[in-house]
Amino acid sequence: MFDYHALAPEIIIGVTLIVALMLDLFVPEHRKYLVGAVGLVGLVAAAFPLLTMAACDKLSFCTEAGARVMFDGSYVIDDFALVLKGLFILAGAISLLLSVSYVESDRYYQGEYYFLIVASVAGAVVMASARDLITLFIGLELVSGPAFLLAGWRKGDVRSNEAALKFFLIGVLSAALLLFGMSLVFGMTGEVTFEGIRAASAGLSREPAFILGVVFVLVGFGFKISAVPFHFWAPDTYQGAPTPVAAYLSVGSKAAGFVGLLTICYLAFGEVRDIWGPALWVLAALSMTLGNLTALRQTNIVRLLGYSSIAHAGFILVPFAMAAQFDDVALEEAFFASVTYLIIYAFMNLGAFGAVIAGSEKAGSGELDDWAGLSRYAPGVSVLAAVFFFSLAGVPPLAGWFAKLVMFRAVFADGADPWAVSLAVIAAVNAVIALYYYARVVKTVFMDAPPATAPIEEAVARPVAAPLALALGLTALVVVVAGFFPQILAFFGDAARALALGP
Amino acid sequence: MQALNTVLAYAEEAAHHLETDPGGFVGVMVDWAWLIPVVPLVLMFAIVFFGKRLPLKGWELAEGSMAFVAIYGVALLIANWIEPFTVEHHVEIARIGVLPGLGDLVIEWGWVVDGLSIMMYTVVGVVGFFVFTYAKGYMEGDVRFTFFFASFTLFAGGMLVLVSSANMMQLIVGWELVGVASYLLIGHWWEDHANNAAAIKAFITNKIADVGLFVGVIIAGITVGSFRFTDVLDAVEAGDSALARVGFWVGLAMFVGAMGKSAQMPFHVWLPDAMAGPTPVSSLMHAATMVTAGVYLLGRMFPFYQAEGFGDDVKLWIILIGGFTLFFTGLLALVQDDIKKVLAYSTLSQLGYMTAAMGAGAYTAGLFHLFTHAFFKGLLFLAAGSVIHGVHSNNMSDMGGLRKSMPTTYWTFLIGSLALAGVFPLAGFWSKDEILASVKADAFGLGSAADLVLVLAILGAFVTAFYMARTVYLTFFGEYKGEGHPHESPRVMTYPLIGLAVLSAVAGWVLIPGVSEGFTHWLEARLHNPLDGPLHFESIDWAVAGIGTLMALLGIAAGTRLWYRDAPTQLERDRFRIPVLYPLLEHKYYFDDVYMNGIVKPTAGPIARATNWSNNVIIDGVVNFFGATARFLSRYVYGWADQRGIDLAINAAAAAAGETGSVVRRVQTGKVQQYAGALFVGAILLVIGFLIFG
Amino acid sequence: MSFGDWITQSENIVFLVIALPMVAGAVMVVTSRNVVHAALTLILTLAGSAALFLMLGAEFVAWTLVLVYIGAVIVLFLFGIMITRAPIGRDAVRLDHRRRWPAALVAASVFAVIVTATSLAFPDTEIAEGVVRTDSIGEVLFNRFVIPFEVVSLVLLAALVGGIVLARKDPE
Amino acid sequence: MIVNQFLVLAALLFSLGIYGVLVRRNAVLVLLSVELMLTAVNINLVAFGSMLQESVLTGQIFALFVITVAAAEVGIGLAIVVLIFRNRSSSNIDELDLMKW
Amino acid sequence: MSWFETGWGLSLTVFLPLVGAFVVMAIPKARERLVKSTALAFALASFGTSVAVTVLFDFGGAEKFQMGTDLTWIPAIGSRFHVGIDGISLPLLVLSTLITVLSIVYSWNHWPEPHNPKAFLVLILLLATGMAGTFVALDLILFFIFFELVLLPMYFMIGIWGDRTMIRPPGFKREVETRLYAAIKFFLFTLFGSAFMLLGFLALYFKADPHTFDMIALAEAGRAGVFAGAFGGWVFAALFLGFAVKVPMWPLHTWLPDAHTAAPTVGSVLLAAILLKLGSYGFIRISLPILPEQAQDWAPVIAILAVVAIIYGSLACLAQTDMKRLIAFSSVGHMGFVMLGIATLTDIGINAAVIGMVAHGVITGLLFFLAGSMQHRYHTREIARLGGNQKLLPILGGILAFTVMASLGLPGLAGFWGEFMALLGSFNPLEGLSLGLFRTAMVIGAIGTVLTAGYLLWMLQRVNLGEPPDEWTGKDLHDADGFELAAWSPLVLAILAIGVFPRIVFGATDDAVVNLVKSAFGG
Repeated sequence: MFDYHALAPEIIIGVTLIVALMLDLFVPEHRKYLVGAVGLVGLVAAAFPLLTMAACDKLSFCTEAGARVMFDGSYVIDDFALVLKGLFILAGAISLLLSVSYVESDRYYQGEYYFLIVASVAGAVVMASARDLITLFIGLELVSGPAFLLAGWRKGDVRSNEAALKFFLIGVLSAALLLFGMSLVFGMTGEVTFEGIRAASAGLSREPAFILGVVFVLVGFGFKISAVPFHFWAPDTYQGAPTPVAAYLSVGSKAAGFVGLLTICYLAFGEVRDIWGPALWVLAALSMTLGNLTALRQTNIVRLLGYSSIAHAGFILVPFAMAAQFDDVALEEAFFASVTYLIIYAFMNLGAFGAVIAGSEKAGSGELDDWAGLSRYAPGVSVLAAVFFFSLAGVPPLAGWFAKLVMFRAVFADGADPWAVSLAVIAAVNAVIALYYYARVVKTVFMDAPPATAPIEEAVARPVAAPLALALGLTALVVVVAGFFPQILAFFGDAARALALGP
Repeated sequence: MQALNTVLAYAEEAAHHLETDPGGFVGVMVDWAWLIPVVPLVLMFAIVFFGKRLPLKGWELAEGSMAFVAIYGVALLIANWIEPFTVEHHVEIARIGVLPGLGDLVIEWGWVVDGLSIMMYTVVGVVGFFVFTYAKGYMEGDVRFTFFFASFTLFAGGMLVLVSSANMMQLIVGWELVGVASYLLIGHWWEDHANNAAAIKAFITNKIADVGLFVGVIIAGITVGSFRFTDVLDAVEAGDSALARVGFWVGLAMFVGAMGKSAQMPFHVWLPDAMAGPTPVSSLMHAATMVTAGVYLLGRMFPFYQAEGFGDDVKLWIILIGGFTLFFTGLLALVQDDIKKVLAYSTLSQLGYMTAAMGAGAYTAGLFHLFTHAFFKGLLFLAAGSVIHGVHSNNMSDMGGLRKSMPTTYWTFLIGSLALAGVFPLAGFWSKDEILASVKADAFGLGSAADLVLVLAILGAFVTAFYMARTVYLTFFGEYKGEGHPHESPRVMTYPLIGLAVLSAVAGWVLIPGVSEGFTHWLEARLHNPLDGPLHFESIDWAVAGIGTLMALLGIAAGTRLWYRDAPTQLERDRFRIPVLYPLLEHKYYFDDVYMNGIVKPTAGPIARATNWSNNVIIDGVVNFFGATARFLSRYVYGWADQRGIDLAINAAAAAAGETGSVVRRVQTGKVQQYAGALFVGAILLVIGFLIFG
Repeated sequence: MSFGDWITQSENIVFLVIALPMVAGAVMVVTSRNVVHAALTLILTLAGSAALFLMLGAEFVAWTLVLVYIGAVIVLFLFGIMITRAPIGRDAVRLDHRRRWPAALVAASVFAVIVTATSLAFPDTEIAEGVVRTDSIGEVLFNRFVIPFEVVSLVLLAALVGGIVLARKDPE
Repeated sequence: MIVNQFLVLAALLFSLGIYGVLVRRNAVLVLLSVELMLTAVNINLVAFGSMLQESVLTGQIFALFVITVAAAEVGIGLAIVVLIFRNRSSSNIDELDLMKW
Repeated sequence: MSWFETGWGLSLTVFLPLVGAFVVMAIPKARERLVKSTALAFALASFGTSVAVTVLFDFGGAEKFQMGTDLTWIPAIGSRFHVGIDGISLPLLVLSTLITVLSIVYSWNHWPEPHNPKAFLVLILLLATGMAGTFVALDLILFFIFFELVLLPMYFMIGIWGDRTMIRPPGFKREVETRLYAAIKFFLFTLFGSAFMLLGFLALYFKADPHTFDMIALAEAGRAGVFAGAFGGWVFAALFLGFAVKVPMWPLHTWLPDAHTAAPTVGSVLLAAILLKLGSYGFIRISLPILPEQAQDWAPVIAILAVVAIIYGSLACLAQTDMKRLIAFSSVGHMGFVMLGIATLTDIGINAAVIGMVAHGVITGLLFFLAGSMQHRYHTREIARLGGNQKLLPILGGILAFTVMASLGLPGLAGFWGEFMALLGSFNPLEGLSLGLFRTAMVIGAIGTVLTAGYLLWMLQRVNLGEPPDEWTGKDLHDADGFELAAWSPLVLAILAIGVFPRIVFGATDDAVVNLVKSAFGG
C-alpha cells in the first residue's frame, strides 16, 4: 500500500537528517560545513523524485501517473504538492547556502544548525501533501519547532534569545488556538480529512461554533504567515534571529503557512468561502497597510524586510479575500495568483536577505545609516540589493511586477464589485508606499556618501563567500529572467491551479 | 522604398488658372516665379554659413538676391502691363485630416502671379535693391555686417513668401518670418538692452495682433475647407452661407492681424520704438514694405470685405481706425526731435491713409499709395540715415544747415518730402489725391463716417506738409548745431538716394486718371466682381485735388513761416515762441496772430503733446501694465499655486504617511504578552464580527 | 434538558466531582503566588482530565496523559523552576502584571464566545457510552496516521537536539 | 451526560490559560498556562470523539498527537527560558523589550 | 527581408540596446573608450534598424499595423508578445532611437559627476529599450512593461548624476539635495499613476470577451460598446491617471520641473524628448480607440486642463530664475497644446498632437542640450548671472536663438504645426463636444502662444543678449565642440525639415489618424 516513489522525497530528507546528525559527531569544528553540504545534497536529491513524478507519464519505470492519493486521502501528491515541495526544497537549499558563511563567522553549533533547518524543511514538505488536520498540524509543528530553536541560535546575544522567546510563545499560543479551532471543526463535521470536512461542512457557514472553529484555524495560520494583527512577533524575531534564519522564516516557514492556508481554505473549507473570504479581506487590507506604513520609518534593514514581508503576506492574501464572490474560473485564478506570488516572493525575498547578509558583512552593520555609499566600495552587492529591493517593490522589469500583476488580476477575475475595487485600490496605494522605503534603501546605498567609519579597506579586501555568492547569483538570475519571461514561474502556478476546486 | 516615394514624390502640381494664362516665355517665367521667394531664402543660408569667407562678407549674395528679385519683378511687371494675366500654382505639402463634408484639409505651398503680387515683387525688389546697396556703405565696419545681411535677406525672403502666397497658411509663414526678421534687425545692436526691449516690444505687439490673424485664418479655412484665397473668395462669390455666418468674425479677426503689422492704432506703439534698428532696416521694413503687409492682406481679401453679408460690416471699423491713425499719429510727428521718429510717425499716418482707403473701398487708391509711399518714404529714411551718418546723431537739435555740406542728401530728401507732402507732380500727389477722391466718392456708402475721415484726411494733408517742412528746415537750413564737421556720404549711399528720388518723382505717373491707367488694370484684373461704383476715375476730381494741394502748400507755408530762418534762435522758435513771429504779425495781417495762437500753437503745442503724452503714458502704460500683470500673476501662480499648493499637498500626504508610520510603530511595544493579547483579541473580534454582521 | 434532569444523572455528579477540582486547580495555576504550587496544582487539573477521559472510555489516552504529563512534563517544569530560580516567595507583585483586568476581560470574552457557540451547536447532544480498545487505536495509528506518527518523532528529535544546544552551558 | 458539559469545561480551562498567559510575568508560569490550554483542546477532542461514534478513534488519536507535541513544546520552551535566564539572570518575560517599533 | 518585416526589424530596434546594456556591463570599467564605442555602436544599430523599418514601411497602408509579430509570451495570463507599428507610432519610434544616439554622442566627453561612464551608458541603453518598446507594443501588459522600464534608469540617472544643490521643498522640515528629492518624486508620481493604469488594463481584460490584452481586439470591443457605461468611465479614469502623470497634465505636473532641473543634461533631454510622449501616446493609442464613448465624456475635462496647462505653464515660466527650470516649465505648456489637440478627438487635432509630440521632442531636447552645455561652461543656471552669451559663445548662442524661435512656434520651423493645428482642430471638435468650450480653448490657446513668445524671448534677451557680466569677461569659455555639434546638428536639421515640409510626419500619421478617428468616433 505504500507508494515509495511518492514518498521518496520525505524518505530521502529523513535519511539525510539522520546522516547529518551522525556526521556531525565525527567532523571537526572547522569542517562543519560538510554537514551543511550533506543537507544540501540531500535536499537536491529529494528534488529528483519530484521531477520523475512530474514527468511520470513520460517515464518507463514509472507506474501510475497523476495524483497519488494515500491513507484514505489524508496524504496526496498532486501537481500542487509537487510544485510546493519543490519550492520548499529550493528555499531550504538557498537558506543553507546563505547560512554557511554566516554561521562560520561566529561560534555556532553548525552541525545542529543545518540539521534543524533541514528538519524544518521536512515539515514543510510534509505539509504540502497533508490533506487532513492531524498531518497538517504535525507538519506545521515540525516546521515551527526547529524554527523556534534556530531563532535563539545566537546564544550569547540577548536579542536572539528574546527573538526566540517571542517567536516561541506566540507560536505556541497560536498553535493552541489552531488546535482548539481544529477540535471544533472536527466536532462539527466529525471528519479530519479535508474531503470529509468539505463534504460535511456544506451549509454550516452560519453555524457559530463552526465559524469559531474556522476563524481560530485562520488565526493559527495567520500567525504563521505573520498577517496583521498576528504579526507582532515577526519584526522582532527577524531582527534578533540569525539573518539566514530570518530569511528562512520569511520564506520557508511563511510559505509553509500559506500552503496550509491554501489547502485548508480551498479544500477543507471550500464550501464555506463566505467565512474565510471576508475574514481574509480584513487581514489582507490590514497587513498591507500597517506593514507598509510601519516599514516607512525603520532604520534596521532586516527589520525593514520583516515589515515588508508582512506587507507581502497581505498582498498574497488579496486573492483569497475575494474568494467568497468567485465562480469556479475566478477561484482558479485566485489560487493561481497566490501560488505564483508565493513562488516569486520566495526568490526575491531570499535574494534580498542574501544581499543584506553580504551587505552587512561589507558594511559591518545592518543599520541603514551604515550602508550609506555602499555602492562605492561594494558595487556588486549594491546592484544585487537594488535588483531585489526593486523587485520586491514590483517595479518592472524585475520579477516582482508579475507577482503584483497576478494579484491585481485575481481581484478583478470575477467582475469588479465594490469590495474588489476597494481592495485593489488599497493594494495599489500600498504598492506605491512600499516603493518609497525600498527606494530609500537603494538611495542610501547608491546616492549617499559613505560615512567616515565605513570599513572600506576590509570590505574591498574580503570577497563575498562562495556559497552566498552562488545563492545570490541564482536568485538574481531568476528574478531578472522571470521579469522578462514570467511564464517560467507562472508555469508552476498554472500547474498548481487545478487544486482550487478540490480533488 | 515607399518611404521616400511617399514623402518626396508629392509632385502633383495643381495649377489653378484664372482668367488668362500666358503662354510662351512669360508662361515659363510665371511657372518659375516660385524662385522669387526661394532664392533669397536659400542665399540667406549661404550667407550664414559662408558669408564671412566671401570677399564682400556676404553682401554680394544679399545684393544679388535682391537684384534677381528686382529684375524678375520688373520683367513680370512689364509682361503684365502689356497683357494682364493671373496665375496660381499650388503644391501639396501635407494632408492633415478630413473635414466632414469638405474632404481632405490640405496644406500647400503656392505662388500667385497677378497684378497685386507682381506690384509687391517689384516694390520689394527695387526698393530692396537700393536699400541693400545703401546698407553696404551704411553698415561698413559693423560688428555683425554679415549677420546683418543674412537677417535682411531673411526678411526679403519672408516678405516675398508673404506676398507670393496663394493660401493663408503660407501667408502666416511669411507673416511670422518678417516678424522674426524685424525682431532680429531691430535688436541688431543687442549689446544695448534698450534695443532688445524695442525688438521684443515689436515682436510681442505683432504676436498679439497675430492671434487675430490665426483665428481668422482658422475659421475661414475650416469653414471653407481650404486655405486658398481663391477658394475663400470663390465661396464669397458663391454666397456660401456657412462662410457668411462667420463672415464678420473672419473679417474682423483678419483686420486685427493687419492692424498689427500695419501698426494701426492702438497697435502702432511698436513702430516708433522699432527705429532702434539700423536706418536701412527702418527704410525697407518699417517704411517701404513690411508694414504694408497689413494693407496687402486687406487688398488680397478685398472682395471678402466688399461682398454683401461677409466682411462688409468690418469696413466701418477699417475706415475709422485708418482715419484716426492717419490724423493723430501725423500730429505726433510735429513734436519729435529725433528725425527717424518724425519719419516713423509720418509712416504711421501714411499707413492710416492706406487703411482708410481700403475701408472706403478705394482698392486701387490704397494700393497705389502703398506703391508710391514705398519709394519716397524709403528715400526719406535713407536720406535721414545719410544725415545721421554724417552727423552721428539722430536729433535735429544737433543738425541744421546741412544743405551746403550734404547737397545730394539735401536734394533727395527735399524731393522725398515734397512727394510725401503731395506736391504736384510728384508721386505722393497722385496717390493721395486718389485716396481723397475715393473717400469722397464713398463707394461703400459709409456716409458720415466717410465724411469724417475725409475731413481728417484733408487736415492730415496739412499736417503732413507742416511737419515735413519743419524737418527739412531744422535739418538742412539754419546753422549747424552739432559737433564735428558733417560731410556728404560715400557714393555707395548717395546713388541709391538718387535712384529712389527719381522713382519718387515719376512713380505716380503709372496712374493718372484719364491719362495712364495701367496700374488700375493690373490690380483690377484680380478682382472677381469689380466694384459697383467708381474704383478709379476717368478724370481728376479737381476739387479734391485742389483742396489737397492747397492744404499741402498751407502746411509748407506755415512751416516756412516758423522755421525758415538760419538764426541760432531756431531752436527756441521750435518751441513756438511768439516773439519771433510777433513782428510779422504786427507788421502784417493781424489775423496771422489769431491764426497762430488760435490754430498752430494749440495744434502743434498742447494737443500734440497731449496726444504724445497719452501715447507714451496711456497706451504704452497699458502695454506695460499687461506685462507687469503677467509677471505678477506668474510670480503668484508659480510661487503659490505650484510650489506651495500642489507640491505641499503631495509632500504633506507623504509626510502624513510617514507620521502614521511612526505612530503605528508604537503599537509594536516589544512586550510579548501584548502581542499575545493582540492574537486573542484579533481572533475574538473576527468571530464577533461574524456573529454580528455575518 | 433542564439542569434538574441533568444533575439527577449519576455520572454527571461524578463529572462535577471531577470537574470542579480541575477548575480549582486551573485557577490556582494562573493565580497562585507560588510557582511551585502553580506547577503542582497543574497536576490536579491534568489528573482530572485523565479521569474524564476514562469516563469517556478513552483509556489509552488517559494513561498516556498520566505518564507523559504527570510523569515527565511536570518534572521537567519543576526542573525548569529550579534552574531559573523562579521566586518561590509569596509576593504576587513580581509574579503577575498589575493590569489584570484587561487580561481577565479578554479571557472572559473568549469564554463567552466559545460557550455561546458550542451551546448553540450542541444544546443537549448525548454522549454514548463505550470503551475504545487500545489495539484498535494502534491499528489505525500505524496504518492511516503513520506519516504524522513518523513526523512527530522527528519533532521530538529536533526539539531534543535543539533544546540541548540552547540549554547547555557553553564552555568559555 | 451531554457533550456540552465537557465543552464548557474545556472552554473554561482554555480561557483560564489565556488569562494566565496574559498576566503571568514568569516565563515558566506562562508555559504552565499554555499547558492548560492544550489540555482543554484534548478534552474537546476526546469528547467530540465519543460524541460521534464512527470517528471516536480519530478524536483520541488526535489527542494523543497533541499530548506528544505539547511535550515537545515544553522542552523547547524550557530550553529557551533557561537560555534567557543564563544571559539575563531573570526569567521575567515583560523585561524583554530590547526590540520594538 | 521578409524575416525583417515579420517582427525582427522591430524586435531588433527595441532589444539591441538591451543587449548592448548587458554587453557593456561585461566590459571592465577601466576600458572606458571601448565602453563608449560599444554603447554607441548598439545605439546606432538600433537607430539603423528603425530607419530600415521606416524605409520598408508601407505608407500607403499606414493605418494598418505593419512589420509586427504576435508570439506567445505569458500564456498563464493570456498576454502575448504582440508588436507592430502604424503611422502614428513610426515617427515616435524613429525619434526615440535618434535621440538615444545623440545622447550618447553628446555624453562622449560631457560626463556629469560622478564620472562612471559605464553605468551611465548602461542606463541610457536600458532607457532606449523602454522607450522604443512602448511605441511598438500592441499588448497592454507588454506596453506596461516598457512603459515602466524607463523608471529605474531615470531614477538612478537623476539620483546619482543629478543636481547636488540643497533645496527645502514645501512642507519639508530640513533641506535635501535636489537630485534626491526630484528622483523619488519622479519615481513615486509615475508609479502611482501606472499602478492605477494597470488596474484599468486588468478591468478591460476581464470585461472583454474573450479575455484579451490585445489592443486591436480591445479596440474592436470598444467600438462594439462592450465597455460602455460607468464601468468604462472608471477604467478611463484609471488610465487617465496613469497617462496624465506622464504627460504631465496640470495639476499632476509638479514632478516635471524638479526632475528636469535635477537631472543631468542627457537625462533631461531623454525625459523631455521621449518620456513625456509615452503618456500622450498612451492616450492616442489606448484610451481613445478602446474607450471612445468615455473619451467623448472626458474630452472637455482634458481640454480644460490642457488650456490651464498652457496658460499656467507660460506664467510659471515668466517667474523662473533658473534657465533649465524655465525650459522644463515650457514643456508643461507645449504638452498642453498636444493634449488640447487630442481632446478635440478630430483627425486634425490628433495629427497636431503627433507632430506636436515629435516637434517638442526635437526642440525641447535640443534646448536641454544647450542649457546643459551652458551650465557646463558657466557652472550656473541662474538667468540673472548669465548674459551676453551670444558674444561669449557665438555658435552656441546662435543655435540657442534658433531653437528658441522654433520653440515659440515660428512658422517654417517644427514647433509651429503642432500649436497651430491644435488650435485649428479645436475650432470644430468632434460633433457632440461643446463648441463654445473648445472655441474658447482655441482663443485662450492662441493667447498662450503670445505668452510663450513672451517668456522665451525674455529669457533669450537675458541670457543671450546684452553685454556679458564682468564675472565672465576674461574667462576662456570654449564654444561648442565637435561632439556637441554632432549631437545638435541633426536636431537643427530636423527642426527645419519638419517645419518646412511637415509631410515628413503627416505623410505617415494622416491615414492612421483618420482611420483611428473614423473607427473610434465614426468621425
